[in-house]
Parts: sequence; C-alpha cells; structure tokens
Amino acid sequence: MGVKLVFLGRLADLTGVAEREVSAPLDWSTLLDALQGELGGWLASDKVKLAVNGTLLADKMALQANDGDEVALLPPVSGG
Amino acid sequence: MGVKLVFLGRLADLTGVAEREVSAPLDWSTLLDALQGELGGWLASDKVKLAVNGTLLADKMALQANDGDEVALLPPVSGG
Amino acid sequence: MKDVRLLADPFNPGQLVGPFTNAHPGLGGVCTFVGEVRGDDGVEALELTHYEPLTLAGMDALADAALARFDLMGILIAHRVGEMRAGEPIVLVSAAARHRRSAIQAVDFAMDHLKSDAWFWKREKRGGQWHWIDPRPEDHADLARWTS
Amino acid sequence: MKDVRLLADPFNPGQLVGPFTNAHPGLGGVCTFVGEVRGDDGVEALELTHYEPLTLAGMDALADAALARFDLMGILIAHRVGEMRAGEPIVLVSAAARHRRSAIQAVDFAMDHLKSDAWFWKREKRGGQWHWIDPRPEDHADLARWTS
Repeated sequence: MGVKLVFLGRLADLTGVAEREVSAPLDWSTLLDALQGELGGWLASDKVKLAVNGTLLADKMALQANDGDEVALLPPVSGG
Repeated sequence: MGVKLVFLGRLADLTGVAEREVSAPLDWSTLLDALQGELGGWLASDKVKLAVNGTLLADKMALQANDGDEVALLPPVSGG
Repeated sequence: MKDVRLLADPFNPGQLVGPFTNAHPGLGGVCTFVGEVRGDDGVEALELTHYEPLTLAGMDALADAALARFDLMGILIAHRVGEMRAGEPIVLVSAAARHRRSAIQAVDFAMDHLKSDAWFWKREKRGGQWHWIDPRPEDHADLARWTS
Repeated sequence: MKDVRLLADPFNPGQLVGPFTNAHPGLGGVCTFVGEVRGDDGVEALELTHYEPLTLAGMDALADAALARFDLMGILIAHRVGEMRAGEPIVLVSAAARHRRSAIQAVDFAMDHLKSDAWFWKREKRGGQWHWIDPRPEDHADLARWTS
C-alpha cells in the first residue's frame, strides 16, 4: 500500500496533484530524491513542514514513514 | 418662569425630586444657598458637575442662569 | 456610517448588527460587543438614567472620536436606558473596517468610554432596595489606556 | 462552552452567535468578530484549503489556549473552507465572559492566531488566475504581541 503523500497549498500546484502514493519505507533522503525535481528548494526550506499521520514533525529530517502512513507536506499558512 | 433644576442619579434621591423650579437669576452662591441643606457636601464636591442648557460648565462657580434656562446637576457617572 | 442610538425598549443585537454589516459592502470584518445585565448578587433589576441633552451628544462625540482614531468604515453605538432585567442587552458597539484590528480596537475604545466616561447613572435593585453603582477602579484604568 | 467548527458551506453569523450567547446565562458580555471576504483588487473568488488532521485540531487547541489565558465563560471559533465570494463570512470568533475586556482580548488573541498561525492556505482568483496569499508582515507582528 505504500505511503500517501499529501501536498498542501502551492506545493500541490508544483506537483500538479493533491496526493500521491510512494513506496514504503520513506525517510528524508528518499523523500528528497522523489520530489526535489518538482518542489525544488521548497522541500528543504525551513518554511515547509512535515506531518506524519496528523502529527507535526519537530525535525523533518527525522522522517520515518511506513506502509499505510500519511505524510503531509505543509507550506507556510495563511488564513483568516 | 424661573430656572429649571434637573437632578441626576443619586442627587435626585437626596432632593426627592427629579426636577425643581427656582427663581432667576441663579448663580453659584444662590444655588448653594438653595440646595446645600439637601445635597450637603455633594454640591461643592469636584465630582458634581453642572450643565446649563446641555452645555457642561468648565467652572461651575461661573454659573449664570436666567429665566427659562435649564441647569442639570450631574453626579459621577456609571454606565455600560 | 455613524449610527448612534439611545433605546428605551429591549433590543435584539442581531437586528442591529445585520443591517449595519450589510450597509458596508467591501468590509473586511465587523467586531461587535454586546453587554448584558449580569444576574449576579441577587440583582432583581437595573436602571439606567440618562440626561438627554448630554447623553446622546456624548455618544455621538464618542462615535466621531472612534472614527477619527481608527481606520473604520462605520460604527454603531446603541445603549439602553430605563429599567432592565438580568440577561437583557444593555449596550452594543459594532465597528466595521477593512482590517480586523481597527474594528476590534475601536470596540475596545468605545466600550471603555461608555463604561466610565458617558452620561449614564446606574443603579441596581437588590432585596427590593435600589443601590447606585460606581465604575470599578479597573474601568478608570481601562479608560486611561487611551489618553496618549 | 467550547464550540469549534470547520464549515464547508456559507454560514449566517447571527445563527451561530445567538445560540452561543443563550448558552451562557449570567454572562456580562459577548464579543464577536466576523471576517468577510473583501471585494478589493478585482478578486473574483477566494479559496481556503485545509488539512483536516491538523486544521481542526489546531483550532481546538487555540480555543483551549484562549480559555486558559482569559477569564471566559465560553468561546466559539468557526472557519469556512472551500471557495468563497466577496461578502461571504469566512471566520467568526465569539467570546462570552463576565467582564468585557476578557471577551474583547480573547477575540483579538484568537483572530491573530487564526490569521497567521492556523493550518489554512489561501488563494485568490484575479483575472481568472489563482494566486497564493501570504500573511501580511502586520499579521506576524500582531501575533508576536501574545508571546509573553
């Protein structure tokens, strides 16, 4: 079943999709390999955060996702 | 027709009436003479202000009211 | 738009705020404060006395001061007078603005002034007896924040 | 009372604030801010994206933070998601309290956090093209006021 990636905000514009399935396990370096072409500098930027199954990662380089996990890629917010 | 006195807030409790007619002309000393018995220290207190025909007096001792004027006696406010 | 009212009868806040909001197309936000008569300490009733020639003119000047001080599209100030019971709305301030903080600050400003610097005299009935109410020390301190 | 909602469809502020107010008998006041989609700069539509697992949980934590920080009887936070047009309400915060300044400050606090510290992504359509919107520098400055 792999890992589900969810792209929020302008990151979805860059990938052209809101979600994508990648193979498990997924860590920071495999995520970089998979997406650096599409997301460029965004992925490594301090402004982009990661959440695994709804929990924000304090250090995104510590990413460890397995089969069935959902990883959200979160650019800077704006609301209100 | 004289001068109409209007008593607001607790001053109306002390006089027992909301309004009273007194003879014109009226100045600070005649007002004091007329009301000191009922209002005691209130009248001279900095906390009580006077308005003549809807205009607040900066210095109530400068009071000069004539026939047909309305003098309001205004204790400290509270609202909201 | 400036809308200032002294109301002798109970009012429904929504019936004032709805038309006020609709009167400002293009607004960014509306901040509204509604004060109600609290039902504490066995208060049976509350009465607000006003002095027409000063009270309404003072509220109007307060609305002008808020419009001058904050970046507003409009302000609505409505205040009850007469005898009220617990739970009845007693005061309503709404401010419409393009940006939220102007609206919020204008409401804060207007409420502080209505609370201790407007021509109202308030008394409460407890145990069948009327008692005059003075502003709390906090009310004076809140008001002093704006004199700068 | 804590009431936190993500709304996918247009809402009527009065229909949220009325029941919220009635749910707090004995309150002293209710402060409400309603933000609407501004119709400026030829904006044809606005879209708010959220991420369910974070957005609602974050709003709930914000409501808890406001309840802990201010002397409130209750707080209501409602936020639209999806596509909206100018004039539609996008956010509503109501705070009920015994004293007015707690209610006003809680609304100010919650709005500052919703504006630049909540999980929403906003874009506007102008001239048929979508543009992502970043928080304004003022929004970050407003938020920083509360970190003390």
